[in-house]
Amino acid sequence: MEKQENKEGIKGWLNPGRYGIERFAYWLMRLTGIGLLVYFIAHIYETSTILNGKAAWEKMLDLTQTTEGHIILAIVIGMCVFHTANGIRLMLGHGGIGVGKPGRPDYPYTPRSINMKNKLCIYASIGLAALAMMYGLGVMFGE
Amino acid sequence: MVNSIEYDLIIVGSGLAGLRAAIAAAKKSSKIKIAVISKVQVMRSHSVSAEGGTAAVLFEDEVDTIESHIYDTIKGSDFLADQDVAERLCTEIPKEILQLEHWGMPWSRRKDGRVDQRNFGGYSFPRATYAADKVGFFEMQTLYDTCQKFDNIEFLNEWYATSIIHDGQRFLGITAIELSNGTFYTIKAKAMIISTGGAGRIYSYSTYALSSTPDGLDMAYRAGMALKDMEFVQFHPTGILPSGILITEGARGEGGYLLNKDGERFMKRYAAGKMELAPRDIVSRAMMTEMNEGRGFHHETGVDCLKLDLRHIGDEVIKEKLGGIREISLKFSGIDPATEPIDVRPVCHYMMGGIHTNIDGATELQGVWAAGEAACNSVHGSNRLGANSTSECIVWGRITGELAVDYIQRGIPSTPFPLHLVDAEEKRIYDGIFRGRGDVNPYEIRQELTDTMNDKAYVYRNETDLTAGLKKLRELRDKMWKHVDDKAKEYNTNFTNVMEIDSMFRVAEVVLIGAINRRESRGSHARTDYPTRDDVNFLHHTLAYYDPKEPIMRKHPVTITKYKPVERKY
Amino acid sequence: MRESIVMKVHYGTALGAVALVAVHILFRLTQEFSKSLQYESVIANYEFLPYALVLELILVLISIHGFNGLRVILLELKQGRGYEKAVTYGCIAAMVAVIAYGSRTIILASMGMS
Amino acid sequence: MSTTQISEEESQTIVSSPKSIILRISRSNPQTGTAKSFMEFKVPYEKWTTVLDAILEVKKHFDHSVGVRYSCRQATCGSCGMIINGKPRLACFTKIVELNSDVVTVEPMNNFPVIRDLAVNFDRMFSTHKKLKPYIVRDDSEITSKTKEFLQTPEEVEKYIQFSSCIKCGLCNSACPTMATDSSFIGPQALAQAYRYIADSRDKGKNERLKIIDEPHGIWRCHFAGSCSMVCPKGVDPAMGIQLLRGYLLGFRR
Ligand SMILES: Cc1cc2nc3c(=O)[nH]c(=O)nc-3n(C[C@H](O)[C@H](O)[C@H](O)COP(=O)(O)OP(=O)(O)OC[C@H]3O[C@@H](n4cnc5c(N)ncnc54)[C@H](O)[C@@H]3O)c2cc1C
Ligand code: HEM
Ligand code: SF4
Ligand code: F3S
Ligand code: FES
Repeated sequence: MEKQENKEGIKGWLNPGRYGIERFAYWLMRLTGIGLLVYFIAHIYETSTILNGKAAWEKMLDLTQTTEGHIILAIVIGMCVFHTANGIRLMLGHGGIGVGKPGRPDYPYTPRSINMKNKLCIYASIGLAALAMMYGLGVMFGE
Repeated sequence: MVNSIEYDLIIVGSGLAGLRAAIAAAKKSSKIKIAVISKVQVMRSHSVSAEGGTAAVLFEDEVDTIESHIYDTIKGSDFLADQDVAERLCTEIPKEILQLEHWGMPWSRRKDGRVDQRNFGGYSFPRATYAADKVGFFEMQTLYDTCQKFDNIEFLNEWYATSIIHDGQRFLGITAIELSNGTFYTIKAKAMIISTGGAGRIYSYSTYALSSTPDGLDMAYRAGMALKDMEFVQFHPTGILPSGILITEGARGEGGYLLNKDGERFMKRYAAGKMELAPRDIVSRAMMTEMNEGRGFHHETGVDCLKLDLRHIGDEVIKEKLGGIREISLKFSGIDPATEPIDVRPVCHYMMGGIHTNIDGATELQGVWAAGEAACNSVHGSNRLGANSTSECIVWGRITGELAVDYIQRGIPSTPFPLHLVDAEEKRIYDGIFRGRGDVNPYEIRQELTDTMNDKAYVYRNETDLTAGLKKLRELRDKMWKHVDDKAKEYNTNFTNVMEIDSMFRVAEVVLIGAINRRESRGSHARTDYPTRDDVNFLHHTLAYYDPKEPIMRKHPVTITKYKPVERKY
Repeated sequence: MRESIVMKVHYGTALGAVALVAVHILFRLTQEFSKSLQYESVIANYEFLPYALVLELILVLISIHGFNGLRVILLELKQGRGYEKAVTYGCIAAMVAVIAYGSRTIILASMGMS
Repeated sequence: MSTTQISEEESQTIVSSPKSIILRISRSNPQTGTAKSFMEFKVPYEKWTTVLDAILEVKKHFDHSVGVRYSCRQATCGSCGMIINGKPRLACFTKIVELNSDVVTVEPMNNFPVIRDLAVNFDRMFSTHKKLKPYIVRDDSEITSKTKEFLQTPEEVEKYIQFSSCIKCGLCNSACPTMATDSSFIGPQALAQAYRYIADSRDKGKNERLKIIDEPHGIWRCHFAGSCSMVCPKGVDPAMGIQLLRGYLLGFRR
């Protein structure tokens, strides 16, 4: 079926070189969403060990409070910040805010929905995520 | 065994005329099964390229009158129009403009919210109803989208009709090929409307879509219907180089100038009253004269051209009202019309001639109507005014759609289907063309044929050129080009291309013979050897009937009601 | 259910989560990082009822949001009646399971059951 | 051999070109099971030569059997969408010189079933378009003898005119990431048309259309990736239309 329809398939989700930063944001949004979901489930499992007493909890801490653990946590912080910030941009966009006003297009056509405001928000989301990650790393390794 | 399907009404051609007919028929009866057949996908028909406007009298409450529209049309036609037909066009079209408006047409508006109109060549008032400069495109969209309301309209996208089947009196069906898989079909039906559009691709420098070949005309011609007035080919003054894409007359309607090498608005010498807004035949001749006398520019592609200057109109107006040609000019010539004049040259644009019909669009074969550019109901005579063609398509689309339904509803006695004709057609196209043999490249033959037409039957014509052209055409026709190298069934455009070329030969021949026979200059047909109009000998239409040897030419009277032919001056 | 209602819930839960996750993280930041992870302080947190309530809310909101997001991705990935049904119900089931499992921790911990 | 088709009244002038590119054309015929492969042709070009011109040059002189759809050659009919050097574009509206490359690769559009070579099947897009009621919905849309036009100011036209420029070329559907995997998604082309009619002051079909697009493979499967708008050759900006349309469903707009 897929073959017959000449669908691009999952690799068609990315293509930032072809379509620019908006497409990258789209893909990051997916990736961070899934990443967060995985972390979230893991986190619930992690915290559930508290019910098994201090020993179990500390065993879990030993497992997670490692360098790898901290790096993963930092990535999660980054993902969370990007997903949140970009999510807010998307929610506004989906409501029709910041996508431009309809009007006669003049050649050469530059779509109004692909605008600086949105691009800046995406860059800002990525920037914030990076900052948050650094801050997180600082907190976690800073002791 | 040949595959067979059945409808009540088939409409071949899905331009403005075909789609308007489909809606008229579907609206009249929801019980009638309608098929719209098109060799391109329905909404891609050539009509989308129409740019400038649709003529109609909308402001009778302000200045305009229908009477004036009628007279302008007849005068524009150099008095070869059938006057009752022109009257029908002008009285019917205002309603159609409103109907399109009600169906969602994005007409450009005046500040007060009413539909706006612009100036166009040959009219006494601004009468071209417009939607920026994409009139045909928006009309096609409106009609295509409105068709979606009706469940009894079926689109056969990319089906190539090859012949009309009849029993000598009455229409019975057609044969067609479904391009996506190459299946050959007979389509039986009670009535048919031919709206296959113009055939301007018999010229190589042409504003037409690449699909505007004469297959529809040829189909009717082979089936015994007459082609009328084919010698009248309109050359639009402003095609851009090198592609021949049109710069709409609306550009001059909005105030554009034509300039020669000396920066002079030369039209003052040819039509001082109307200047650039004289009818197209006059402007095109003026341009050819300017270039022939050495006052043209030399374009880098090697041909001469003149300049269309829009700079004084201003960037904002150009963007607002001429956005399409701005896009074309920027893209294809790298010229922004707001800062630089555009290179233009007269270009094949419209065929006044077509399948002979009466005022109702009925052809000589019972059950077949023709509408739009493929038809010749003689509304345009020897020269069409700009913006009157889309009007014609819409008006006769509706008329023929309704009449065809009436005809079907009256009931038609059933007759045995002449299967031998289907066999003969299958032989013609599969044995004669698909499995044909030869070593001459058909595409090169096509190029030579269209170049010959450009060379020998352009704006100015004369006996020597025309006969030389005819001779060349026959030589080309007899070469071994009728073969199809692509043997696949699926989407075989090589096959359809060769069939198109086959039809071009027959129709181009009629154009040339008609032009040779008409020893006068009238409207678009300008003979340097007979430079004046001759109402004594040539105030008649030309009919051409098919014969395997050579077309049989006849005369047909012009209907004159109120307006006696007078000298045509602007 | 109309897709618009599902998606409004998706956006709503996202907005709710923004607020609550902020609280959650700020709460953690009131203490030093490593200290905040110590068994006693975690238990103390759970036993502070308003905070436990916040945790429960976060759990519910993010589960709904996250699993609906997963459903969206899976729906776009492949189509077909059976598959789409399986995705929808699968996501609901997984969501319920995660909420139940998480709630167990919160309820038991906040009641001092450990 | 010349690429140009210019001819004039007096004589045909052939402009020969020293420049040429390698045109790589994707060939396939799924109905006979012929898998995709590329054929290469050396094609001369001028500064005005479009990719469509180059393909037709091949069809004319090197290989008649190239399957390609075209008609208007002026970017108004929507026939010639294809992937050119990796991006969905109109062949007749892409000049060779713009591509800045000695190799030009043309492939059929993604996310449409291939009929043959460069020609793809549009059936699904057309039927989706139909499903969204792309016409003025109101009781008095048929005229009577007393009808006057529905008044509409230039400002009101401005609200929908850009969406009305859609030539149904399908490039947007080919670019959209959702379309890359979701074969039931309505797609940007049809969604933009739903908005075009809703934004028209003459139309009264808003609620009907909103209902149709509000389904699991409807408007919600757009994630504002914006690729549709980037490839649209007519400035339609479907991404904007879709977000504005969604605004109605989310209660941001009335
Ligand atoms: C560039 C340009 C600009 C123009 N601008 C204006 C203007 O501003 N105002 C104006 O009034 N007029 C204008 N005209 C003229 C006008 O556009 C045309 O006369 C009109 O559109 C013709 O429409 P139609 O319905 O007759 O046929 P077309 O739109 O030409 O359609 C022909 C149909 O027939 C089908 N067909 C042909 N052969 C076959 C076959 N063998 N089997 C199946 N189907 C077949 C084709 O697929 C197509 O669907 C312009 C013309 C050109 C070339
Ligand atoms: C806290 C603030 C959050 C905000 C503002 C937010 C916002 C959003 C928005 C607006 C979308 C829709 C994107 C689209 O349709 O294009 C989305 C999708 C998604 N979210 Fe969140 N989210 C947040 C947190 C989370 C968390 C914590 C998770 C993980 C459990 C998560 C998982 C997902 C998933 C899996 C998707 C689907 C991805 C997609 O469709 O592209 N989100 N989010
Ligand atoms: S919206 Fe643009 S890209 Fe999409 S079909 Fe219409 S014209 Fe083509
Ligand atoms: S590319 Fe697709 S995701 Fe939306 S904005 Fe355009 S439809
Ligand atoms: S050929 Fe018509 S859009 Fe390219």
